[in-house]
Amino acid sequence: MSEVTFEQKINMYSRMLTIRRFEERCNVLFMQGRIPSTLHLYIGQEAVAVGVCAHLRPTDYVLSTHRPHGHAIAKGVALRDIMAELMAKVTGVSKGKAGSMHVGDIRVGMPPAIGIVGANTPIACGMALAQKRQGRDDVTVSFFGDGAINEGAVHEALNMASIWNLPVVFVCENNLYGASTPFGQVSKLENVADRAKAYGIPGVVADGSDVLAVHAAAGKAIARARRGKGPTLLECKTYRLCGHSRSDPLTYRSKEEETIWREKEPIGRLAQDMKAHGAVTDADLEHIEQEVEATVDEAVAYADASPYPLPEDALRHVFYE
Amino acid sequence: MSEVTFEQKINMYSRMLTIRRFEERCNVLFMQGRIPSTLHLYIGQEAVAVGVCAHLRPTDYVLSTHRPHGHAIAKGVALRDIMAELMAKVTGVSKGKAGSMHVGDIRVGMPPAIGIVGANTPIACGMALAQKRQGRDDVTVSFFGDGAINEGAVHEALNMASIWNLPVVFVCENNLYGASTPFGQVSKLENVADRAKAYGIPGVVADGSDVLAVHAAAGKAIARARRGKGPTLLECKTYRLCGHSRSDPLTYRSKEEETIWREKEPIGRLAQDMKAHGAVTDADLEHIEQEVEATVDEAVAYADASPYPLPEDALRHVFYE
Amino acid sequence: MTMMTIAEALREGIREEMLRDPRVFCLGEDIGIPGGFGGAFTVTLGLSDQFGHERILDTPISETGIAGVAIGAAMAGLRPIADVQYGDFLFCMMDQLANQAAKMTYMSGGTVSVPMVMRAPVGSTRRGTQHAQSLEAFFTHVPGLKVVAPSTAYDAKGLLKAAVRDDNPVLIFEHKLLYGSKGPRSEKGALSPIGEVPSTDYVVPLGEGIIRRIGTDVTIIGKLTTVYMAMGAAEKLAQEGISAEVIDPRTLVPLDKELILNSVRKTGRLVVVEEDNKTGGWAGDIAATVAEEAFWYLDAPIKRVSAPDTPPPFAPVMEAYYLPSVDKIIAATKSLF
Amino acid sequence: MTMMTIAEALREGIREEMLRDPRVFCLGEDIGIPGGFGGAFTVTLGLSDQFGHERILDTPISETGIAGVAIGAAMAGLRPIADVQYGDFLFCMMDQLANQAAKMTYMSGGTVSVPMVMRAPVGSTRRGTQHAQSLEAFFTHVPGLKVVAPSTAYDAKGLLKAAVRDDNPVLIFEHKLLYGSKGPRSEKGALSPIGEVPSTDYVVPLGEGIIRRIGTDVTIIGKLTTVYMAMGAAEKLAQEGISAEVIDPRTLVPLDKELILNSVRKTGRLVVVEEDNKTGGWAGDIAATVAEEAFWYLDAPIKRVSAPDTPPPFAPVMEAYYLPSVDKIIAATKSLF
Ligand SMILES: Cc1ncc(C[n+]2csc(CCOP(=O)(O)OP(=O)(O)O)c2C)c(N)n1
Ligand SMILES: Cc1ncc(C[n+]2csc(CCOP(=O)(O)OP(=O)(O)O)c2C)c(N)n1
Ligand SMILES: [Mg+2]
Ligand SMILES: [Mg+2]
Repeated sequence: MSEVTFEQKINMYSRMLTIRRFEERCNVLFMQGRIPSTLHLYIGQEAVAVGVCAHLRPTDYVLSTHRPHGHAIAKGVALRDIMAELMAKVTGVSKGKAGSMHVGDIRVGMPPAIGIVGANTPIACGMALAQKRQGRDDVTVSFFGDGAINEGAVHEALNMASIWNLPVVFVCENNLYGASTPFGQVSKLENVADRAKAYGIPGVVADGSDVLAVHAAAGKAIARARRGKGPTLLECKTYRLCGHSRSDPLTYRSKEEETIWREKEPIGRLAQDMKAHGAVTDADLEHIEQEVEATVDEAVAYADASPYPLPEDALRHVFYE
Repeated sequence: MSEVTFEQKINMYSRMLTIRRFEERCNVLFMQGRIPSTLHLYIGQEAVAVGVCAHLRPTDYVLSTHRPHGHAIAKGVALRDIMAELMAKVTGVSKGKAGSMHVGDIRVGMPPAIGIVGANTPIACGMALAQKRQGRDDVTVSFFGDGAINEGAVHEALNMASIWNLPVVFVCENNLYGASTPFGQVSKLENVADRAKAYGIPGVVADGSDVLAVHAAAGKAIARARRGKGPTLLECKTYRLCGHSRSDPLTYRSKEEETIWREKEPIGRLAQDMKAHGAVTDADLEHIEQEVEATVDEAVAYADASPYPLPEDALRHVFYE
Repeated sequence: MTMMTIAEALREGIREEMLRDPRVFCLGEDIGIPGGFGGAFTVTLGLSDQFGHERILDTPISETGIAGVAIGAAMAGLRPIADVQYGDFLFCMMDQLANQAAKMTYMSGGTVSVPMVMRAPVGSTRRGTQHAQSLEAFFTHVPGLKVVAPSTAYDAKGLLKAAVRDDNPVLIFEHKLLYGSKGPRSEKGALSPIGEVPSTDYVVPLGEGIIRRIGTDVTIIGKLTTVYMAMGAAEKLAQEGISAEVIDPRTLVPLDKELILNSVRKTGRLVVVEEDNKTGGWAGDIAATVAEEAFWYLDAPIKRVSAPDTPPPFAPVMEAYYLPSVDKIIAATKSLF
Repeated sequence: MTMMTIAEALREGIREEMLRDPRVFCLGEDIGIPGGFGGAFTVTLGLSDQFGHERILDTPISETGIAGVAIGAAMAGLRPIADVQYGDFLFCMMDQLANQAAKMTYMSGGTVSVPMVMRAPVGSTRRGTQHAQSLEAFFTHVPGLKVVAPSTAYDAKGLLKAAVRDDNPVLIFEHKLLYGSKGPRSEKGALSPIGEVPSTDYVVPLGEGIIRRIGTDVTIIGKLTTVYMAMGAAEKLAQEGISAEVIDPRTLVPLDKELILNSVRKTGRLVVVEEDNKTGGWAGDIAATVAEEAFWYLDAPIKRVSAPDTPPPFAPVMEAYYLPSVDKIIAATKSLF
């Protein structure tokens, strides 16, 4: 693995910040009732999506979950298309048909995110199988949580990826909880990655709060997959600094735990790193901040100005036209 | 583990022979059209059912598969009740409603066998959970094949048994094939037992053609479960010396492979062992043979003499009465 | 008598059954975590404090496993009440419910019982395709399962208690907009079926429907939220001189068929309303039954007011178009005169 | 033109599509193992010799995985034909089919297509509860899925080819007693729908039903095996002076509704026959549609000849009681006159 360049760091920083600011705005809009439904925010986990997706091309695929905004932004789905979807506008990436839990844009290699826990993993295998058959050296990344690892679908998928040597990287974001349930209560193993042993594939643990660590580990796994060497189960230890969904009071976690993780928070951490290396100044960061805010503002303005779908649009796209 | 007594050996021998002769008879009756439907025979695998079930009480549970005759006989379901069921008679253990794939008798701790591959494993967890809650030191044994290990249901069950320390023993009969598919083609690991590592529970391999080896390994796993120490995944390497179902021409296996396993065949092997130790004579074995034949004859005669259900019996027992 | 929401009524029903019978226990995702949600819609909130974590059992996210454990525990003498966070996830445990739970008694020739309850929230609440479906029709089509769908707090508690005491697998479909869950788990657009619930022990027997409003000109059948829509429509229709009888079957399997047939024999007209997709829906089955068994009493076609054959859309404008409504019921009813 | 069984016709259809389009491939359990079965009912027998194991892909016993892989491969540009050994196992992959395959296009706002085929054998053949169910109704109720049910060799090949070329997920339900599989995989009690099958390229478009027999007094609709029963009944009824029109919809979704409605408008009577359980079955949905849209043309109640609401029983005497038959259709039809 070659060293991460300064430019790459800046890109990753800016991407992580974009996710953070975008979602903070989502939260406000949700509170204001301008985003209907529910919302699963990614705040605190940005390093995982960004560190992984930094390696991906548009012809690579990313499959996501009920918590997809970070993956979508990292994979290159346009902010305005996401925001319009969340606000149920016809300009949304799914024309307002799908909402937050299914964000994705196939034009940049991300099909609609899947809200059924674990269910994206066999689909990821199918996409990877197609990539392999088509002679592409592309890969598919399946993101899922620590809670998902106990779903039967994930087991079947890991095994199929293993026996067929598929170019798929399974990225488990272990944020310590599946909804309110601590991981330690639903698994005897401490590390999700150790489950890889059951399939004879590599299992790797990375510090999911450190985008550089994620970037390095993901880089290896993705390169391995591109070389035809098969799948990896990459576990990123991380933490969501927000509630599980809409107004989760977070009463099942301790404040101490939250504090520890808040200190490890990935965006500040990369800023520290870059500043320590003298690569950036506070002014540089402030500049990025402003750029990011502007793109988020633009996305909200676009979504705001967009019309709602027609009621009878509901009838379209049941079948492919 | 205490030594196996001579009496235990004789019992296991006689039980294995009963399964063998019963099924050979089934095969004839099937060819004659007196058993309708399909038939999955257990010929060659008898040591597994018998070695495991020798440790069980009527209050222990056994859950089985599409290939259940051996497990049923080993658990103590009456031969005549099984035969009558196979011949679709109203005296059958399920009153002719279920047939070969669902043999079981709850009165001896065996619910109807389940024909959906892998599906008995979470049910086994539920039964074991009940045993534990009720303060019984009983156990539940779930039998399934090498093919089943790739089902999502099995994964979910193994994990639940692990985290809740349930008194369940998962016995995987690795007969090298799932229908026509070689195990090596659907798993990267050589041993099913190694999958246990993903759940932090013991995984054990036993020689499934040697009833004494199975007996010893199962004894440990069952005693462990009774002591509240939790589940074990016990893999018994075995081979079916017959087709997968009804008239399988077995053209997907080599004659050489069959010959190797025919030589390891469990019934002759135990006979050899007992004769070598001078414990039995050919005459003793012949005596057992005659006894077994008589019980099989009796079962067939009983089934033959039994009436068919009334057509409208189909309507009963949809709900518990 | 206390005034309760459906979420509270279900909670009380569970509490009473757990106190009455030590074999009863709950299992599901996030149902008993200290400081947690009490299930996706607060139904089990607080119960783990009272009964402990053995009897309010938090599970991994393993729907097949949850159903299988409930089945096995029921077969071995316990009385599980299992829980799925959204009805849509029943598809993940479909084999266990349709092939195992439903058929175990039959496969055993009547010797094994599976006294389990599976609770599942259904209905469209702006969460889109995978968190908004109505699942009832899939399960009424599986012989061996009983299916209930309470629309009031009184019925919710009474049916839950009857379900727990039944020796067969019973699915309870609960509508998200009817729970009346409070605080952070409350739902936008919720109806408020707060009602009087006796604190004494009572059951609503499975298989007994109820006439919610007596009428003479047309029978309108609803379930869950559509009972309320039917009532609303009936009121407005009355102002226009049409007297509608509103029936809430409460239990879908076994169905109180005679109640429905007798009503149609009286009114001669039938509108069946449900939130589910039209093709293959439960409403069609009611229509078919009436077209077969009360045909000679019919004065007009049988109308279904159902969702169109699309996944549940997310955007509120499309969702409103998709869902049945008082106005749609009125229009359908009037078309019969 | 060659005479073929349905198993052969499906095999030819698959072969032709695989030759025509390199994106087409098959996946499933035991479909391509050398010396093996060619799937549970010989449909893919020999194809792995011709196309190799990459394109006739043997899978682990992982139904969720199989469906998921088919979905993903379809989304990424291939054209999978997946296979389940018995339709009953579709419940194991229900989430993938009902929540994922069916909704992907909708969730993507119409930008993603899932051109996959899922083949599933259905019907009662003395194997009892878990290997004998009819699954059609469950899937006709899922918007986003197309559903076909061929009853002849001609249709089997033509519908399969149309399904492969369709850009949506298509389920093909094949009846075990209609395959005409030979040798060790032949079925007791099988019908022999050997028929002429063109060796030229043709498709039977999805959504076109067919009138199998023209009549004036009553419309009888069947699918799969019950088409043959309906034909048998029609012949006998003719001897008694009742002229029955027999319709085979061939595709259940999209349904050729006009063909059915026009027939009923002409005959004024309708009998719908299927092997599935009555409550919640497909037959009820057809009845409901007619009771809604052609009510004024009806001269008699709409009859369903379906299986009772029990799991499929094993014993042949009970199975015969459970299944529809020529005699039952005749009795139901006569009751309308
Ligand atoms: C099959 C299924 N079961 C349950 C749910 C409800 N649910 C949504 S998110 C969630 C927790 C998921 O935990 P994890 O996989 O760790 O992801 P995280 O939310 O932590 O990102 C649950 C239980 C679901 N969406 N799908
Ligand atoms: C869920 C499911 N998928 C497929 C089948 C069809 N089937 C029956 S037995 C069998 C092979 C099972 O192999 P294994 O688990 O090794 O058991 P064995 O037959 O070798 O005893 C298959 C594929 C089934 N019954 N259930
Ligand atoms: Mg998590
Ligand atoms: Mg095997």
